[in-house]
Amino acid sequence: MIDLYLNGEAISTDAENLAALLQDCGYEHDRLATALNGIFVHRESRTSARLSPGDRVEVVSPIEGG
Amino acid sequence: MIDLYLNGEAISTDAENLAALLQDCGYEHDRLATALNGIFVHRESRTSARLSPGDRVEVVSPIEGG
Amino acid sequence: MIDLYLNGEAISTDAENLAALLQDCGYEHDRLATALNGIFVHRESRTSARLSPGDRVEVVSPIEGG
Amino acid sequence: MIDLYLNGEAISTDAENLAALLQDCGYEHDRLATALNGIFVHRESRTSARLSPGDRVEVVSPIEGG
Amino acid sequence: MPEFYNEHVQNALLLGTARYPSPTILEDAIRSAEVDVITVSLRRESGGSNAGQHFWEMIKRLGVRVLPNTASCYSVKEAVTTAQMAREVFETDWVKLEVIGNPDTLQPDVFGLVEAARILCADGFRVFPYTTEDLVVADRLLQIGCEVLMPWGSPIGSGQGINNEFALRTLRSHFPDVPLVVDAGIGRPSHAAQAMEMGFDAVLLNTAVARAGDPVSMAKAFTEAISAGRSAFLANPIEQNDMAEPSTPVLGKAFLS
Amino acid sequence: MPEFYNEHVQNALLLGTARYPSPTILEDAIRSAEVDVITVSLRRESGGSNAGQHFWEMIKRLGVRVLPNTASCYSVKEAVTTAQMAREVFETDWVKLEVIGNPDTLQPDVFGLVEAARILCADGFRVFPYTTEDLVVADRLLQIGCEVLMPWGSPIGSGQGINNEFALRTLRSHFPDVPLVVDAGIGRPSHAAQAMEMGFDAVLLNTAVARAGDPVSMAKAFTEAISAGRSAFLANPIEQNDMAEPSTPVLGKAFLS
Amino acid sequence: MPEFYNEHVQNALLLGTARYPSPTILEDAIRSAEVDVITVSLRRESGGSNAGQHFWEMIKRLGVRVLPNTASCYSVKEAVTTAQMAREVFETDWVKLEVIGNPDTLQPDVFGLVEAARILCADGFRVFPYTTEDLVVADRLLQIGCEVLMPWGSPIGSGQGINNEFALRTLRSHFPDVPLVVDAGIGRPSHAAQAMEMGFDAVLLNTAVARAGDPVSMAKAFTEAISAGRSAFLANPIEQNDMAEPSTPVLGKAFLS
Amino acid sequence: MPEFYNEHVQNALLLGTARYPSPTILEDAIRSAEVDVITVSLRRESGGSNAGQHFWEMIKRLGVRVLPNTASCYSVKEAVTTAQMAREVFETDWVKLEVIGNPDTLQPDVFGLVEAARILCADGFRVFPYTTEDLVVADRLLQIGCEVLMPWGSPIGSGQGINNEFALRTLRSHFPDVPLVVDAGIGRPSHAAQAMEMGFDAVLLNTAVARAGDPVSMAKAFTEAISAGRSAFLANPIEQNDMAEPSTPVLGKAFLS
Repeated sequence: MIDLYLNGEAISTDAENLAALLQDCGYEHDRLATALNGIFVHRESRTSARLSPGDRVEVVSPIEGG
Repeated sequence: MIDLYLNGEAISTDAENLAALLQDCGYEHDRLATALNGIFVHRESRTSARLSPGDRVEVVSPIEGG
Repeated sequence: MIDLYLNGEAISTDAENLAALLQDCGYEHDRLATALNGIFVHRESRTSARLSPGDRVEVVSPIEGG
Repeated sequence: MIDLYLNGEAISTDAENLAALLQDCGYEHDRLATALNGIFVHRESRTSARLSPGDRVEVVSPIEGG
Repeated sequence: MPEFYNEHVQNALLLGTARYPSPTILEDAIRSAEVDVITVSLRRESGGSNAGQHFWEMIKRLGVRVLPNTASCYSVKEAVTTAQMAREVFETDWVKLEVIGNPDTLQPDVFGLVEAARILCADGFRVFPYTTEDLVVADRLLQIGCEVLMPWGSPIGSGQGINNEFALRTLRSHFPDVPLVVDAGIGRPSHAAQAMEMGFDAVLLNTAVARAGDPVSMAKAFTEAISAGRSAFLANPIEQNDMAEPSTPVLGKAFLS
Repeated sequence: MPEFYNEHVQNALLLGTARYPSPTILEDAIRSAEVDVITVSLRRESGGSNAGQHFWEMIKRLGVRVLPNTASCYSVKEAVTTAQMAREVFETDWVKLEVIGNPDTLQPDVFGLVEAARILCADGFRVFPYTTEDLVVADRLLQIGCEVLMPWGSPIGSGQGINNEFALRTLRSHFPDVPLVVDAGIGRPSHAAQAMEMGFDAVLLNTAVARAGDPVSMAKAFTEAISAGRSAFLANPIEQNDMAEPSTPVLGKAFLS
Repeated sequence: MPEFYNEHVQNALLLGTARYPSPTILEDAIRSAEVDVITVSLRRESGGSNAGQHFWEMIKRLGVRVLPNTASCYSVKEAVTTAQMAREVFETDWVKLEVIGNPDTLQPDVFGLVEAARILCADGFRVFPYTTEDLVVADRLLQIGCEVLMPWGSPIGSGQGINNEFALRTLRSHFPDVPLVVDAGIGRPSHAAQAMEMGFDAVLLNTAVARAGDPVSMAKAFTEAISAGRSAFLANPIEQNDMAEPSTPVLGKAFLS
Repeated sequence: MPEFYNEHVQNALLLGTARYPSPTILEDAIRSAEVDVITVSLRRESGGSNAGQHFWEMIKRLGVRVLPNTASCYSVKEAVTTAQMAREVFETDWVKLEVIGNPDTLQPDVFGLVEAARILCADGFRVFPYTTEDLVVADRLLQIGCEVLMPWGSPIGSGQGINNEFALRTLRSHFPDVPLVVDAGIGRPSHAAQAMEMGFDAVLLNTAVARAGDPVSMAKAFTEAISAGRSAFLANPIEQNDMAEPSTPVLGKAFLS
């Protein structure tokens, strides 16, 4: 189990990489983008993005904006 | 012959009234209005508007305006 | 006794003219001007300004102004 | 003889340093500041500031300014 | 859309017809901007001339309403006689009443204006007085029978726009139910939009269109801007404030530092 | 119509999508105003949520172009990462680059802006920088690869309009061939028309529409006003002058005194 | 220094005397600002009261000139009678003629103003009419005997400053030889300086001093600003221009790159 | 009176010394306006010339403080070297730091400005940066050691006054304890008074005095106006309001109809 932050909330996860994390956390659509510790992670790089304790993961999707 | 002013120009005329003056001076259409000595003369009053020496007759018609 | 209005207030007076009224009413200085029924009454005309019932007398003096 | 630029004008001089150059060129007062090739040279460093061919020497003094 | 003396008007741009490069351009401008009311005037006609008749035919062809003016009249008598002649020629009792008080500013002589308006209202005219931003004068004009007011924005033909916004706002708030037209001084569509946003009912202009490089295109631009300003007034615009307010929501923003 | 990075845009009103009373009203506003480019943003999405997907579907349904922003980013790193995420999600290399320098004015941090723009231009982005009216900053942004500039009119959401007209005119005249967009601070259609009359290519706004009493009607009003302002710019408006000029010809006036 | 009806005045700040925190502060303000002309008014006095007498003694003690007003008069008759009473009480034929037309704006009723001015001029008064910026009204007032004009800047007590600069400039240029005083609406010394820079001869104000936090200091500030504005007008200020001009000479600049 | 880097200054008018009709007029202007700080510059001196020495003697004779500028410097290096030369010649570590970014507007290059300021502050200079109204730039300058800020009003020598009042007010409110000087663009005393009323600590100008018809008189006018503006700021001016407020009390008014 890894303790990390997903969108600012502390969670524990079995996922070893970003792709697995998204799946485990129930993300159903893929109109998403991800960042790991403030660095953008391409969609195709999520599997190779290994997670470590204390990581800060951000998952964002479209919203209205000005 | 009466000497009077038509639209500011001195003319001599045989016409005894405003209606006759218009006819004599070659006004062909009647999209016109008239004033005698600064007073408006209705279309139907032109015949009864007798002319006197020195009269100032104004004959106007439509033009662009702001 | 005459019933009249002095500066908008109803009073009864024995005074027969404006000068007498001022005296009766206790005006002590003469940095004053007077009007009777909306008409200015010169200082020197106050004695000849006879009072009648219902008269509106105004007595004014200096004040700050903009 | 060294060929250099004094205030933008080409001159030839026997002076070996900045202090000597100022003296040779007739500067009479010392309400002056100097720069050599765009770098400020303190008053007390002028003697040690050796001149080389092509050097750009600037000598400035007070003027009105906004 | 504005209503003047119980007549509905289809376009809040009232357009002057003078100073265009050609009659064709004037006609194109009126058509393409879908103008409903044009201002017109009178001038001396010589015997044998058909100038006035031709202009009249253009008006008929366009099917527009006319608002005759009393331009260049400096006295009450001139203005009244001109209005009477205009009523006969143009077959309307509408009149844009101008009593000019100064040749440099072409501003209203408010004394003559009120007097002429009184005479014309009593004579059955429906007077559109070209007036200043003066609230007290406005009140007089309403009392003597005017049901529309046309305060100036700035001097005729100057293109300065609205010189005294405060005074025009004051007029609007004192007479919420009176049709108010900004007449004169408008230079650009943004000026006209501003007037409409302030709650004015219409804008009357001439030079800004006629003397533009492309009058047809400019006329359309004014129609659009006036429509925009009116819609904005009705749509309840935001208030100005001193501080910024984020438009994009801050809540849920990713933390990326 | 404006062209940004070789793409023609059908409406010079670029519209923000935040702060509307409801998604339906937003959608109606975009449709009725015939908006072609909307700004959008990103926020944290929870597992199981479909919020982002729904918004994306609305975009697809509308068929509009999107300009993702980096709103609320105060550092270069945040802005760059946000831009990269936005490129993936919105499938566009356009980005409205905001690097904010102050929470009260929400104004650009021009130092961070230039640095972030440099990184993003080098990374293939087509950067629309939200900047100030500073000519020297503008010049830097152009030198590092920006082909559009978006100076502010006044603080975001303030509705003050154009606070420094002189500076914006200066920008326009120094960069006659660069697409310039007034972004932020516009409150009313007349402000937008004014910007276009000054020769700006487009106007970007959000709050003035979203927080109006009737956003749908207000959006249309802005489209009209912006079109009017553009037409006026192209039609060569009259110059302002101090003296009045009669619109109605004085020659031929009847003498009636 | 201005001259009114052949009397030289030592300070172009004409100061109102109402609304001060105390008579002492009023007196200090007048003294410290070296005011030469103050405006005063009349009110009902009860028998036995000495209020009017005390105020009169203050005036005598200060040695200032008084300009009595007809404040709050809405009719010609009221204004005329008030002027006549003031002449007797204050022993001056100067009168600041106010005929008010609206209680919200406290603006002049120009119709009543002209009528009252005609009566008072004929009766030997030296009338200082509180008027609008209307050029035609101004001309009437001059024709009937006024030798000074006092157009408003903005509504009394509003502190808005000069709302219609163009109109006031027009007045100044049409009547180069008539003493012109901006009366009402001035809020800050910069407003007063601006009026003087435009060539006005004096400024009359009250609220901006009386209701300031420190009236004595503010009165002095106005005296200074008015003096500055007058000096600037006489010293021929530079024209505005669009381009920058280096103040420090570029010739002779060291080459340091 | 303002305080810069712990030095009290006797006059909030900082005066430029260039472009006067003659040295005598310059000297008279400084004296009669009781100026305490003047700006000065450097230029190439030829051998045998005494121009610089004479100007220096005038400075000594006047007993004023000098603030040397780096006018016309477009690069950091030039500005730094110029500042170093000025320190030696003028025997002061004060420097008005100008790093110019554009020859038409003569506006600051804020990038170069911050870099040069950092170098000079570290080298012991007391930097007076000529900057824009940009709040974020201002914040940087303060962080790197500047203890005064000198934002422009409008382009140097343009006489336009304060082009972006909102931004300058924002600066003032964000940095309540930092001495702020409006530098450049001031044309008339009313502009300077306005800046002081906004709470600025001083005004720096040159062309408005030097190129006036009568520079000596204009210099004094600026001193007065600046003093007036400062006093007004401290005396708590009235707020603007939309409605009129009678200055003369209505209570006790005689009833005369």
